[in-house]
Amino acid sequence: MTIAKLGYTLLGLFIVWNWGFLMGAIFRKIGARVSGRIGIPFYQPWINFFKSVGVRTTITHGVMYYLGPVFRLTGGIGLLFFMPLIYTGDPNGMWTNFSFEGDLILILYFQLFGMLGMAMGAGEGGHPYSAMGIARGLAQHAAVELPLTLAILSIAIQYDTFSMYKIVEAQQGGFQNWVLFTNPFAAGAIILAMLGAMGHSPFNLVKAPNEILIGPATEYEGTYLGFMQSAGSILHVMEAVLFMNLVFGGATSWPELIVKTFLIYFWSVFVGMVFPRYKIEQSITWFFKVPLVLGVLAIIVFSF
Amino acid sequence: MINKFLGFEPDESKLPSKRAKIGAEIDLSSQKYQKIWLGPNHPGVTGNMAMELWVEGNTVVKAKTHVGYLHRGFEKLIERRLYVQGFPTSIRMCVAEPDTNEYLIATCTEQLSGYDKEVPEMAKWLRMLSLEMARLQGLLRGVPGQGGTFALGLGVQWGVYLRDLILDRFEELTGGRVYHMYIIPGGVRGLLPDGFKARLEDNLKEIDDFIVRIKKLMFHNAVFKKRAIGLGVITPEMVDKYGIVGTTARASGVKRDVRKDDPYLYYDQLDFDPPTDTDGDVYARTWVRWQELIQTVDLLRQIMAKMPEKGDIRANMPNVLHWRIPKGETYVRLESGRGEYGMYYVTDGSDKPRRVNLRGPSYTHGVALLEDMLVGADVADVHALMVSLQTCPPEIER
Amino acid sequence: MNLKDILTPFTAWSRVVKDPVTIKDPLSREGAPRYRGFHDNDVETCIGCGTCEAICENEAIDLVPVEGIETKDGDSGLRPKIDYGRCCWCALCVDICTTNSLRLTNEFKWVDTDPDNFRFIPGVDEKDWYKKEEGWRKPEPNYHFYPQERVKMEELGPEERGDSFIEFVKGYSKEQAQQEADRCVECGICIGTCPAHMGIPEYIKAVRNDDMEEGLKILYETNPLPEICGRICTHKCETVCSVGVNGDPLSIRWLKRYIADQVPAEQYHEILDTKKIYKDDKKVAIIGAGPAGLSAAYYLSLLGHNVTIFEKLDKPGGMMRYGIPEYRLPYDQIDKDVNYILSLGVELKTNTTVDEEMFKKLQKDYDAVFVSTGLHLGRSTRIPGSDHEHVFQSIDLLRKITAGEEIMVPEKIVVIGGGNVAMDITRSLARLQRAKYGKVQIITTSLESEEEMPADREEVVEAREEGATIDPGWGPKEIEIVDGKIKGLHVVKVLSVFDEDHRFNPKFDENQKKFFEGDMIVESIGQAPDLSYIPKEIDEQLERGPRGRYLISEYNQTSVEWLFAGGDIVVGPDVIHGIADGHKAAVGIDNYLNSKK
Amino acid sequence: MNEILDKIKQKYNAEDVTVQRERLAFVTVAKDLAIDAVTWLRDYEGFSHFVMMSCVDWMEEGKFQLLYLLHNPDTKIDIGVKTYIDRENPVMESAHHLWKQIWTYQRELHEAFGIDFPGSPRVDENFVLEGWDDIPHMRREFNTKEYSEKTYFPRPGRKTYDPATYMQEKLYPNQPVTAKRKDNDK
Amino acid sequence: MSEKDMNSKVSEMLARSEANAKNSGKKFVRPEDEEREVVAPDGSIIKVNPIYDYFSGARPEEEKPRNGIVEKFLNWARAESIWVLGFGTGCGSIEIPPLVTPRFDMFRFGVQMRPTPRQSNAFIISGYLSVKTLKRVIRTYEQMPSPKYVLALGSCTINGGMYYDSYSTINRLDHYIPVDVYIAGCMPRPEALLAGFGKLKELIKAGKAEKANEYARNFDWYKANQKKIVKDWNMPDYNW
Repeated sequence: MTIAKLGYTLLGLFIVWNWGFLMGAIFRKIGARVSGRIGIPFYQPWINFFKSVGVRTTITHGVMYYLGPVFRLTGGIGLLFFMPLIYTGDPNGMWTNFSFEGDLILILYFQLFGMLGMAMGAGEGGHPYSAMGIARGLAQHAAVELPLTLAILSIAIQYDTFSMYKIVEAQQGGFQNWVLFTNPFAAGAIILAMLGAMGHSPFNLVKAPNEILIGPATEYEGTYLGFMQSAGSILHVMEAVLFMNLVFGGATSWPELIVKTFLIYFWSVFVGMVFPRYKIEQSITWFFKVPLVLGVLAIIVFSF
Repeated sequence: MINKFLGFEPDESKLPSKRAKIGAEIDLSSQKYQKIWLGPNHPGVTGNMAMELWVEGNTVVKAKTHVGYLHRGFEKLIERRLYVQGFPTSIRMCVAEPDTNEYLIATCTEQLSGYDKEVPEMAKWLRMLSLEMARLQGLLRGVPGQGGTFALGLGVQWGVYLRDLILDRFEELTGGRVYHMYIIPGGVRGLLPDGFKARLEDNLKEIDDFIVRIKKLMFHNAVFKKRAIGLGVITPEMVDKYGIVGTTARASGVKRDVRKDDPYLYYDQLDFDPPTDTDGDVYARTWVRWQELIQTVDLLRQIMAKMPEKGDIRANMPNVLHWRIPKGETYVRLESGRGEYGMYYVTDGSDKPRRVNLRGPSYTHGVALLEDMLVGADVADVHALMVSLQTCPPEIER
Repeated sequence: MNLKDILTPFTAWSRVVKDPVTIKDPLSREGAPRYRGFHDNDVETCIGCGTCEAICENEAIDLVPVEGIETKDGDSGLRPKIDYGRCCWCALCVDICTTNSLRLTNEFKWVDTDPDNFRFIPGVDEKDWYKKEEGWRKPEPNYHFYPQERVKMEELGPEERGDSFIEFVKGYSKEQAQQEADRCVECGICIGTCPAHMGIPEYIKAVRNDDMEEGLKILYETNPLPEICGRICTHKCETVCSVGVNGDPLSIRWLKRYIADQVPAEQYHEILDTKKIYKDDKKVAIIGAGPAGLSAAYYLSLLGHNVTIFEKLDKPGGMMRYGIPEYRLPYDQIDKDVNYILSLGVELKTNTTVDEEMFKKLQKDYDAVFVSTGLHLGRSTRIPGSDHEHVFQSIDLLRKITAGEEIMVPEKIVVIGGGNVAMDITRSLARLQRAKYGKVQIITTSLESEEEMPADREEVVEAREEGATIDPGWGPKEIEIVDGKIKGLHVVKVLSVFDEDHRFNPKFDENQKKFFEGDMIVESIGQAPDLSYIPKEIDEQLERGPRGRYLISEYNQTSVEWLFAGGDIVVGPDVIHGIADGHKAAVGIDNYLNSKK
Repeated sequence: MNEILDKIKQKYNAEDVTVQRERLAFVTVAKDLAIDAVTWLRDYEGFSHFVMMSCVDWMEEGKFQLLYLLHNPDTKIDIGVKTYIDRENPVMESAHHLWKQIWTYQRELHEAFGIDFPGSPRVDENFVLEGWDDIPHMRREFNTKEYSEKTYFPRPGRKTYDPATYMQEKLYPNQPVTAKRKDNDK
Repeated sequence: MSEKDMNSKVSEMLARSEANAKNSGKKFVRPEDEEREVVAPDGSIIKVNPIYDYFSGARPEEEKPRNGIVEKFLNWARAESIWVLGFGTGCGSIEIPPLVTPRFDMFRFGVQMRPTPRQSNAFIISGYLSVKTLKRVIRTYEQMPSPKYVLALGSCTINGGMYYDSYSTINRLDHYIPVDVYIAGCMPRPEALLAGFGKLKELIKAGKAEKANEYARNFDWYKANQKKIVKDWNMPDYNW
């Protein structure tokens, strides 16, 4: 059973990886279309990945530098391993992966894990821009984490569980049962925090390509970069899955997952396309203003 | 000191210590500050220049600009070229708006040789047309470019597309896409092609549409406002102190426009009023440029309506191969998209100029003003400040 | 932060439903019709003048020889080769191109891995963009990099000049000369065509710089008779002038005259630095004080040899004095040039006819002899009646006019001939007629049609202005003589003068006839040399060429090593050829004398 | 225009006054009076806009000509205050206290012509060049083409022919060439 | 501490350690950093001091392509995914914005801009290079991972272009870094640039774009050429 489950999880990982690439390409195409361009071919991310893997030179800044992308990938994979992808009605069924009671806390941790990995690698890289980028990244992540955690706690209080599976289960039976409608404050906080977590404008100052040269990843090239791209695509999908599970009722089938993650991700692109980015302190202030208030409200509403 | 004998007391309050240092003294060994370099290999820096920044966290405490990465020694090169040969060379001095250089070097030679009266009327109108088109293409890059500095890339995408359309018109009119080499001493190098006006009008209509869209995208954008308002304020007092010109000065409420102050060509026949603002911050500067975009489109329409259909394009000039200009010196200026753009031209009676010196707005904006303005700014704003001053490095170092 | 500011930017998303504006196939997109792309050159029209090279501020253009293109008069045989490692596509080379052969096509894509490939000869090296019609060409209208029209030379009007023999061309003023000199593009195509290979661009440059001393020095390097040449040279240079391909050619002749006119005769020695010339003991005899003789004398004396000129007539100058009327070439100007040459220590013996005996004596007494006796015998048409006493040779009449002898000037005159000499005699006689009768009745006819007439265009125009009738295209048939008096000339229409092989072979249409009334006929159809003074035994040793002329080496040495020949007797009737011959002969004689030591 | 020129003439012994255009004039002032004249123009005559500072190398006369070009935004008049300094020992009083951008000009002129402005900030720092070891590059005696050929070795293999000499050689192979030769390898 | 003080301190330190090394009789440099003489391809002998001459610390090494179909597949991937470094070195950089914007849109051909040299594999030298920029260009080029490609735009890179007589700009780029593709023009139009990318793709797919290895192989020759003109070899105090 466990072996079969592992198999399904790995298959899920493979699907998510590919879907992440495809989704990235589609969003770049949509963005291009808003600009009036044709945009990249939809298979471009795969080519980019193979090309990156095929780079001959490897530079190193020490062991931690290697581990940066690995940690980031671990963050993504960890999210996938302990989060149900598709609700099947069976808590131990396929596609529920290794979800268990209390996995919500682990997931919150894994969500941060990728950023910590980046921090490690970037710090080891020694480039001032990576240091600057990661400092901003961690600061923003902290600011995002607070309203997000509050909102998740509110949901946990609402359903009285720390199991992702149960939260999804509770939302089944029609969209009126989604947290979006049953707990609008938490949903609001999560939807806004999502903007920060997804790393699009106005909250993409971690990378800021024309300011601090892609930030933490400045020094990464070749295979590391390929790994990072993979990790990024997995993380993006998994974050979308996380928010889908938390707020939008989870998915009961792969098509539903694909549609929902797409739409969730689209939200950050939709905003990011037309807004410039905040400076780091503006960004933090913003998260401490709107989403935090919503998160606190969500807690208050369900605590009392 | 002589002034004292003459009975004039210089205003001492305006005289800081003569041994004043520029910028703060930063002791890097205190470990309080980090030093970072922006550029020259940096996609955000305008052109190819470097900023050496001492930062405390994200705040710049001292800044130094480093130029010279694009130095080609134009002024030296033009000294060993004939007058007519100088003009293709001069264009490259500033890539963003090359026609201004053409106009300056042509007018300087004409004024010194006395041919400025003989430039045909048609040529003058065509010169105006190409200058205004150059301003338009510069603004189409510049106005959304300010949004681009804050990572609002969408406007840049639209703007550069429309700029390309104007470049197509340039290509039709002048035969060149970026380097037009159109305004030659004595006149211009071609009449309007057939159907040019109609095609330009089509483009202008598209630009009209763009002007509205860019307003919605940038000037009614909460985040853009948050970033730009109050950033890099230039007070009216600073304008004279730093030699600030053009839209940058106008955004601070100081109305400086060479087209009005010292009208050249037929600008006195056109109906326009340079836009101004009072805030002097990045938002105001961008806003003034956006208004100027509207105005430029209007000016182009006026020019097209007023210009004659046919006419001579070049005055009867001596053989360019051994054209000599008597000894003299002059300073010619014009209003480029970035402000007063001038050229000091000295001849010594030979067939080559003695000295050519360009006065570009970037020279004053991009070094002294920028360095002072960056102190206390956020690292994230460095790029935005640079673009808001319309720094063009090749014009600083030439 | 108000709600409007948050919501308005989202309107940008409306673009997502519109089609992209991207160019679908950018690689096959054409440049604009005026686009300055890659070069093309029409090698047939190009003359290789090199103005493109001169104006290129990047030194991107080289002139290189091209296989299959011959160097000939008016075409250097060189073609521009462009280095695309230098070019900046300013198209100044196109704008200044004298022949309008260079252009830019609107092709602009050239990608290569080898940087050395970016050099090519437009129009010669195979490139696929030549077929493109569009691209940058010289702009229209009134767009010239050098003035197209020559500066008008001030002349006396026909009324004023028709009365007398005073010089009617006034010469340039300083401003005019500089303005005209300014038009020169300094290509140097003219140098090869000028028989004397004068440094034309350089002396024009001297005019531009107002440096007459320098100009005079350059003139005397190759031509010791600038005053004369500046007036009556046949200016072959102007026919090949690259400025003249589109527009008027430069008036090179008048500029030469301008330089010579500006310098007073007294300053020549100082400027040309000929005050002290070391003389050796070599002696050279020159027979004939025409342009060739004088020129040889000048250069020989500069080389330090002792020169003696023998002249049959009483004044030096030869055909220049006795063949060319004074209104074209005033005698004082001849004297100015000749006197300067004589002042270098050249001995001149006028009124000395060299005959066979004397010639032998010369051979004995002198180290070398230069023969330049010119063409002083007129050719006759040999038509019936041409042996009448009132049928004259123009050359004899001109000599007489110069010598001040009385000649017959009847009321009606017919001149046969279409060359410059015919024009000279026509105009001289017209002046005399006007002086005598107050009106001009002179008809000049020639075999050649108006277009083919060898005379200079302006000569014909001016002759007409002065009242002469020029009626070309008629072949003389017979001179009608009634009662021993000439009544006139019968002519028939000429269909063609030359056959397909460009040989002289006139064809007539006997049905079209005309009759020119006249009391006197002047024949001016060519001249012949009189070489009777050369002894038989020497004459036999001399090799002759196809038309009976002596064969000479490139330094004018005949097959008899001490004998040099030059001027009209070996090359066509032309002052500048004579001068060039004299110069070459001087070099040849010098070489010969040095080798003899 | 004339009024202000008269004043300058009176106060600062200005010579060589040329009115180039209606509203542009150049005056020459002695070296030690130049900065004072500029200060006076700025503080009392309203020439508050500093247009540019420039230097011309009159090598033949052994002088550098410095130019301070001022603009009066009210009357729209430009006045160029010129002064000549010795080429052998080029030192000029610094004017960086008058306008903020002047130190940049002085830094450039220091590098380009070797003129010293004692007291001007950062005047010894490189402006556009790095590791320059030749004479100041804008001086007239510096031959940039020679330097470029010597230093950056252009791509070899180019040869050009002068039409005049080439024609003579081709058409008259055995005669001396009279045209001046311009042939050179590039 | 000012820059001058820093530099003098550094040189002081170097001098001290050198003296120490002399005293102890031991070399203080690693063997690969020792000064040595090498023979350039054209036969000339070049002195090399790795400590001062190499930006990358060690000399670049030739990295052999893999065998057979793997390399072919990778070459295809490299050709279809060209990442261009966003370093506007000359006036050609004015034609880059049209390429990344709607009109010409090079993204559809798999070409995109990257901000950092570590992540780019194509370097557009957009025209003239002043010596000051050349120094940075060499450093940036050496930072880029192999395989890397160089596109040279315009006349200036071929034979000096307009600035053939300038004291500040180099005349031929191939003396300093190897160039894969030259594009004629001044400036080359965006279309010409796209044609250049097309040519580069062909070369990569054919396995002919191995100039990075050529640079490594002829490293000393390139270094010698660079050393001839870059006189002030020390970088400013970049601390990375």
